[in-house]
Amino acid sequence: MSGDHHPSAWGPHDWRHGAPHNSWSPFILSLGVAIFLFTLAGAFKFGEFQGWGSVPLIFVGLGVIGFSLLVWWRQDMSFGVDGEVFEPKSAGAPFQNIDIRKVAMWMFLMSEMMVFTSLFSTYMRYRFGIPNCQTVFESGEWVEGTSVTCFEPAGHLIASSWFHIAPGAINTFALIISSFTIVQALRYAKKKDMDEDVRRRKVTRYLGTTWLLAILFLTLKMIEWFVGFPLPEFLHEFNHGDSSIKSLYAEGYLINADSYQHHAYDTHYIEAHPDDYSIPEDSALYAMMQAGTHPGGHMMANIQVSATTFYVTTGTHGAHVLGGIVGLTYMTLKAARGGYTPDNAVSIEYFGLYWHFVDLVWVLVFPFFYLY
Amino acid sequence: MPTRSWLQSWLCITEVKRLVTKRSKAAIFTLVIVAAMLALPSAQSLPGGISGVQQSGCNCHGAVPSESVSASIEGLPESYNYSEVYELTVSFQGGPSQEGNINQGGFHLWASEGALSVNDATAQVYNENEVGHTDAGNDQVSWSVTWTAPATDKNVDFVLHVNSVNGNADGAGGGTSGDMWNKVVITLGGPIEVLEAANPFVVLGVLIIVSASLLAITLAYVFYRKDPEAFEWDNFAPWLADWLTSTDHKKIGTLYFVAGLFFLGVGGIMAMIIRIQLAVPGNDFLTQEQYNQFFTLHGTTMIFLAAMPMINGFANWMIPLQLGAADLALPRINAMSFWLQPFAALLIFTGVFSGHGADTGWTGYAPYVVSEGAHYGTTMWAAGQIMLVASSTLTGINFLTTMAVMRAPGMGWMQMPLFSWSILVANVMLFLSIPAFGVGLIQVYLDRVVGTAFYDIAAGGDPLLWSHLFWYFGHPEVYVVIVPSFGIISEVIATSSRRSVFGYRSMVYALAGIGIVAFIVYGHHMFTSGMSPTLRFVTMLTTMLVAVPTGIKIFNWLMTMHGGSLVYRTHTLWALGFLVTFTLGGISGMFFPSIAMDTHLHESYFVVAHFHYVLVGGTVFGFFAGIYYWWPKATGKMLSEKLGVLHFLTAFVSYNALFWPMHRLGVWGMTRRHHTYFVTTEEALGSLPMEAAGWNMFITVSGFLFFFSNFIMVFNMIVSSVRGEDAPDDPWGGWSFEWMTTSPPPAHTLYRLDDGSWGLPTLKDANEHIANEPGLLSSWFQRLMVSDDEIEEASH
Amino acid sequence: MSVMTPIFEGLWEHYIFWSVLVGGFAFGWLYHHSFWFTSKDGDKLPNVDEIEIGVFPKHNDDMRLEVAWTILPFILIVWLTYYSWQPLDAMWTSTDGGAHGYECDYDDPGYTGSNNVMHSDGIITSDCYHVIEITGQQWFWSFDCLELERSLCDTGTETMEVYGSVPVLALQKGETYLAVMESVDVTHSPWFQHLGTKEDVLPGQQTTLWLPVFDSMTEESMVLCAEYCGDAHSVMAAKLVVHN
Amino acid sequence: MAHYKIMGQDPYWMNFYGLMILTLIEVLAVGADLVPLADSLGTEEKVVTLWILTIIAIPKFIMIAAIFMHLYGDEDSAILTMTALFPAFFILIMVLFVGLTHPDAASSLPDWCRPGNYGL
Repeated sequence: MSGDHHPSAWGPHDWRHGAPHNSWSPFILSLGVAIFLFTLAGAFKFGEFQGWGSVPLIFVGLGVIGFSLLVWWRQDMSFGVDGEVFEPKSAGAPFQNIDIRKVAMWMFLMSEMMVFTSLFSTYMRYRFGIPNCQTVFESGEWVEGTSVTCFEPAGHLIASSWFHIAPGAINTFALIISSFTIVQALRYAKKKDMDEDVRRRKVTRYLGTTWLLAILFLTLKMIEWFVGFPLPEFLHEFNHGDSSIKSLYAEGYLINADSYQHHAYDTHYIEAHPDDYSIPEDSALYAMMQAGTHPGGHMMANIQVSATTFYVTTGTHGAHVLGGIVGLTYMTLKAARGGYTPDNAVSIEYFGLYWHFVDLVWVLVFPFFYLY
Repeated sequence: MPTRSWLQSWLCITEVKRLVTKRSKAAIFTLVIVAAMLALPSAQSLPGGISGVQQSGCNCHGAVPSESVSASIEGLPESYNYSEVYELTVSFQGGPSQEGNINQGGFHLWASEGALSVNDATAQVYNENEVGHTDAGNDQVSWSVTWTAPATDKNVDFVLHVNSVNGNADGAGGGTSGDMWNKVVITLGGPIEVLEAANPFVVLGVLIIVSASLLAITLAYVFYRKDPEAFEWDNFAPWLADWLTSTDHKKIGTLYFVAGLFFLGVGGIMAMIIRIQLAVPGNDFLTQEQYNQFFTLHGTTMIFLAAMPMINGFANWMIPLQLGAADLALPRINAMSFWLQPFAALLIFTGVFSGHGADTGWTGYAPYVVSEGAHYGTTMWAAGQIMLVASSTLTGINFLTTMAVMRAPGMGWMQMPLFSWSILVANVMLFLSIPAFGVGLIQVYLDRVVGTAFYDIAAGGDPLLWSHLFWYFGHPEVYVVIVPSFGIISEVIATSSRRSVFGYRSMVYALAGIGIVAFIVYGHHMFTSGMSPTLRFVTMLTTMLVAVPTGIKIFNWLMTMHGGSLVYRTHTLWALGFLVTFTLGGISGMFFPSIAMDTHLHESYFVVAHFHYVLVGGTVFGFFAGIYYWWPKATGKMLSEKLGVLHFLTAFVSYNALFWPMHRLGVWGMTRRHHTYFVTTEEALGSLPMEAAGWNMFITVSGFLFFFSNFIMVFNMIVSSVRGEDAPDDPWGGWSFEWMTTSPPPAHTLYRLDDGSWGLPTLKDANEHIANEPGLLSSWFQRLMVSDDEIEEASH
Repeated sequence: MSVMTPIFEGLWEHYIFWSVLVGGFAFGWLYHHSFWFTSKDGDKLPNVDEIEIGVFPKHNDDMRLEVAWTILPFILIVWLTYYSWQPLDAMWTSTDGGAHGYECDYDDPGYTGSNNVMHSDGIITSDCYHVIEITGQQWFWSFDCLELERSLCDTGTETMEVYGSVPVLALQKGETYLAVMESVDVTHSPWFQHLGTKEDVLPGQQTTLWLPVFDSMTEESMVLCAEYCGDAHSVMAAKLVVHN
Repeated sequence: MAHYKIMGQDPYWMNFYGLMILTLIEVLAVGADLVPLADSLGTEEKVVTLWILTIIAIPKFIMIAAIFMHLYGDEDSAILTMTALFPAFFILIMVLFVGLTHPDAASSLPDWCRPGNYGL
C-alpha cells in the first residue's frame, strides 16, 4: 500500500492525481489549539492576571498553530503551478458543474451565519432585557453613590460626536473598498488574454491592497478601543475643547465597569453645558430637579453586560478579519510568485466569498452596535 | 518535485530525518518506557492527603522536629468501645525544659473522630477534635484530657504535638529558652475493623490507565498478527506516522472507532463508580463533590467522546463507500476533524485526577458554571468542548459537501441508501445547531478567564440565556446521536429480512421531518425553568409532534419485516433489540410534553430512564448492530456468531434490568444528580418509599452485568482479527455499493464493476420502468441548476 | 401510588392506558413478524424484491398504509395535547382572578380562608390565596410567612437523622398558597414531592409556584432541590408539614 | 466574470460606488439632528435613527450578497442563493426563541392560549 507515489507528509504535493494523501498539519494544528486554550486559561482567572508564568506558553501554542499552517501551505503552494490543477466540479443535482470547494465554502458560511446569529440573539436579549441607562437616568430612580444596573449601548458614546464616529466610519469604508479590491484581483486573475507578468503584478497589487485595508481595519479598531486619537489644535473647540478623541478604554467603557460614570449622567455637568446635553422637560428627573427634591449628582451604572456584548461581538468579527489577513498573506505571497493563472484563479473567489461574508456581517454590526 | 523552494530549504526537514539513526531510536523507546514506569506511582499520591496542623506540625516552633523530645499518650485502649469515655494523660520527656522554670512546654492534640474535652484550666478545647495547653498550663510536662469514643465504627487518628522549652523566649522567667518539638501519631480502631475507604479518583485513574494500556497492548497484538513483518523496529516510526498523518477516510474511520470505543469504556467505568455510590441509601463512597464530577464527566464523555466519534467512525467508513466516491470532498479537513477530538478529551480530563474536574453537569447551567464555586476544571471542560465544536462543524461541512457533490452517477437524491440519508440529516442538524453551543461555551470560557460579564447576575446577566443557547444545540444534538442509528437499523433490517426497506420515500421525509422538528422543540428541557410561559406552551405543542415522524419510522421497519424471510444473525438480533428498547424509550418520552406531568417528572429518575432508553437502547444498540454488520467489510474477517449471540443475550437482559426500574424510582421522587437518597423508615422520613433501596441495589448489580457483558464483543473483535475466517465481499446480501468492493477495501477504493473491471460504480435503479417525468419540485430545481451546456461559456 | 397528586394521577392513568395500547400493538406486530416471517433453514432464501447488488431496490411501499400511520398518531397526540391542556391551565392559573381568585383580604369581614375544593378531575379551586416567600441559597431553603398568623403558615427547623438540620414549613390543609421565589446565588428548584410541583428559582428574577394544600395530603413530605446547585445539592432539603 | 451591466457600466465599480454612498448616508443620518423629524413622527430621535439605519442596511446587504458574492447574474447564482437562504428558518427560530423572549414567572398562560377562551 505504501509502495506507490506517496509524497512526504511534510512537503509539497504533486496534484496531478488528486487530493493529498498524508499531511502533518491537522495533528500539529490540533495540538497547537489545545496548548493555546490550556495556557490562556492558566494566565487569567476571572479577569485577574495570574502572573507571567504561562504567558510564554500561550505564544508557544500560537507558534505551533503557525507552524502547522506553514506545513499546510507548503503542500498547497505547489497548487496550480505549471498546470497541476486539481479543481473538481460537482456531479449530480443540485450543485452540478459548480466547483466542489465553492460548495464547501458556502456550507462553511452557513455555519458562520449561525455563529453570528447566536451573538446577535445574545445582544438582542440583553438590549431589550436590561433597562436603558438613559431612561433610568431620566426616571430619577437612582441614588448617587450606589451603582444601578442598566444597559449603556456603545452607540450612545460613539454616536455622540463626529470624532467618535470617525474610526468606525473609516473602517466601514475600508472594508467596502477591500471587498472591491478582492473582486478586482479575481477579475484580473481570470482574464485570459493578458501578459503573464502584468497579470502577476496586478493580482499581487490588488491582493496587497486588500491585505493593507484589513490591517488598517484592525489597527483603527485597536486604537479606537485602547489608545484614542490626538487632535490637531484647530479642531479642539469642535470636540468640547478636548485635545483628543478619548478611547473607549479611557472613557471607562470596560467589561469590568461596575461603577461607570459618564458626564452625560451628571446633573451638574448638564446644567453647566446646556448645549451638550439636555434633560427632556417631561422626564421625572426634570420635575424633581425643578422641585429641588432630587439630591442631584452623578449616576453610577454597572454596564458590564453592555460592554461585554459590544466587545465580544465586534471582537469575534475582528477575529474573522484577522483570519482573513492570515489567508491574504498566503495568497499575496503566492500571487507574487505567479501562482494564480486563469485555471486556478477560482481559489481567489473562495476567499472572496469568505471576505464578502465578513463585510456583510460588518454591514449589520456597524449600525446596530456603533450607531444605535 | 518542484525545485527546492526557499521555504523547504529554510525548514530543511528532510535532512533532520536522516540524522535519527537506529541506535538513537532504541534509546528514545527505552526512555519512554522508563518515563511511563515513573509516572504510574505518582498517579497514586495525586489527590491531596489530610492537611493542616496535624500533618506538618506547628511550624511556629521551627520546621524540624528534634529527636531529643519524645511525646506520649497514656490511657488509650487497643480498640475503643462505642461512646466510652477515656481519661488520657498527654506528656513529653527530654528537650531543654527544667523543673522550676517559669515555662517548660506545651501540647496540641488532634483526634480525627470522637470528642475531646479538658478537666482543668491547664488545657483548653479549640473544637471537638482539637485541644491544647492554656497560658496557665504552659509550664508543665503532662496534661490530662478526656476523649469520648464515637458511637459507630471508625478509624481514629490521634496526632499529638509537644514542645519542650527552657523558660520564656524574652528571658523574663530565667533560662536559656531553647525551643524543641516533636510529634506522635497513634491510630485506633473500633470493635469492627473498618476498611480504609478507597479514594474514588485513584480508582478512576488506575482503571483508565489500566484500560488504556490494555487497549494499546491489544491493538499492538492485533496489528502484529495482521502483518508481522511490518512490525520491525524501523517500520514502527513510518507506520505510526502514517496513522498520525493519514487523510484516508478508512484510516480516520478506524481511528474514530478506537477513540469512541475507548471512551465508551471510560464513560462506563464512571457509570459503575456512580452506581456503587447509589447502591445503598446514605452511602459515602463518593462525597457529593466527587459525585458531581463523576456524573458531569460521565455525561460529557458518553455523548461527546464516545457516541459522536462512533457516528463519525461509521460515517467516515461507510459514506464514501455507499456513495461510490474515492474519498471525502476535503480529506485534510477530515483528518483535522478527528485530531481535534483526542486533544479535546485531554483538556476535558485535565481537572479530573486532581479532584478539581468540572462539576457542573453535562448541561453546565449558568450562573453556577461561571461561579467561583465551580471547580477549576470547568474552564478546561469548556475549552475542550470548544475544540469539539470546531471538529463537528468541519465534519458537517465535509460530509454535506461530499453527499451533495460526489454521489455516483445514477444515484439521485432518492436513490441514496438510508444510512447515507441519516448521516446527511444528522450533519445538517449538527452543523447548524453547534455554533450556538460554541458561542455559549466561548461566553463561559471568557467569563471564567477574561472576566467578561455574560452571566454575572449582579451586572444583569441572564442565566436563561445559557439554557436557551445550550438547548438550542442540545436537542438537535440528541437527534444527531439517534438518527445515524435509525440509518443503520434501516439497512440491517432490510438486508436481514431479505426485502427492500418499506416506504423508502416516507423514511426520507420522516428523517427530514425530524431534522426540522428538532429545532423547534428544545423548550421542553426548560418547562420548569422560568422561561416565558408563551414559549413553554409553544414548545409543548411542537414536542407532541415529535412522535409522528419517529412513529412512521418504527412502523416502516416493522412493515419491512412483513413477507420477508428473517435471517437470524447477531446484527439482526441487535436490530430487533433496538426496536424493543427504542420503542419503550419513545413511549416513555411521550410523558414529558404534557407540562402538568412534567412538573413532577422533571429532574427525576424518570427522565434518566427515558434518555438512557433512547441513548443506550437506541444509539448504542444501533452501533452494536452496525459493528456486527460492517465489521467483515471493514476488516475482512468474520465475527463469531456464537460470541455475538452470547453478547446480545447478556447485554439485552442486563440492560433492561438496569434501566427499567429507574422509571419507577422517578415517579417515586428520586432526584437526578443527588449523590445519595434516603428511604422512609419507621423512625425517619426519607424522600422515597422503603422498596427504593432494594431497587437501587438491583440496578447496581445489573449495571455491572451490563458493563462486563460488553467485553464479550471486545473479545469477539480480538479473536476475529487474529483467527477469524476471511469475509466474502457481500456476506449478508446487501445491495449498496460498499458490498461491491473487496473486504477490506483497497487504500484507493475501487469497486468490482459488472464487466469485471475495477473503477467507480454507476447505480442502476430497479424502479426504472415507472415513467419518471420530473415532478413539480424536481423540474423547478432543474431550472435552478447549472445546465451542462453553460459550462463552456462560463469559463471564458 | 402514594406520591401522586390527583391531577398527576389522572394524567398518568390516561397516558399509561394509551402507552399500553400503542406499545402492545407495536410489540405484538414485532413478535409476530419476528417468528412468522423467518427464513426456514436449509431452503434457498426467497428474494421477494429481487435485490441485486449495485441496483437500487424496487420500492416497497403502500401509500394508504403510510398515510394511515401518519394521521392516526397525529390524531392521538392532538387528543393527548387537548387532554393535558386543562390540567396545565389549572396549574398555571393566573394570580388575579384565576382558579384561586385573588389574594386574601384579611380585614374583609366575609374572609373565611381559602377553603379550597378539589373537583372530580383533581383540579383545585379556592376563594383566595395567601402569599409566602421562598428563598433558595447555596445549600439551604428559607421560608418566609410574611405576616400570616402562625396557624396558617409557620416555619421552624428540625434535625433529621439523615439531612441534619432541615427547615420546616407548616401549612394548613384547605388553604392555598402562592410561593414567590427568588435565589441568592445560583439556580435551585424546590420540588414539593407530594404536591408534585417544582419551579426553578433564578437569581435576579422572581418566579412563582402554586401550593394548593388539599385535605387528602400526607402529613409530612419532603421538599428536595431539583436543579443542580453545587456541592451540597443533595442535602439541600426541607420538610413540608401539613396540619388542619 | 459578470456579464451583465449596471446602468451600462461595469457592475463591480457601480456596486462599489453605491455602497460608499449608502454608508455615507448612514453616517450622516447619525450625525444630523433629527429631533424635528422625530417630533413630527411622534417618536424620539433614537427610534428614527434605528429605522433609517435598518432601511439602509438592507439594500447594502443585498448589494454585497448579489453582486460581490455572485448570487445574481452568474450561472450558478440560482442554486447558491437557495443554499445561502437555507439557514433562514433556523436563524428565525433562534432570533424568535432566544433573542426576543424574556424570562418571567409562569404566573399564567397568555390569554390567546388558555383553554377557557376557546370554550373547551
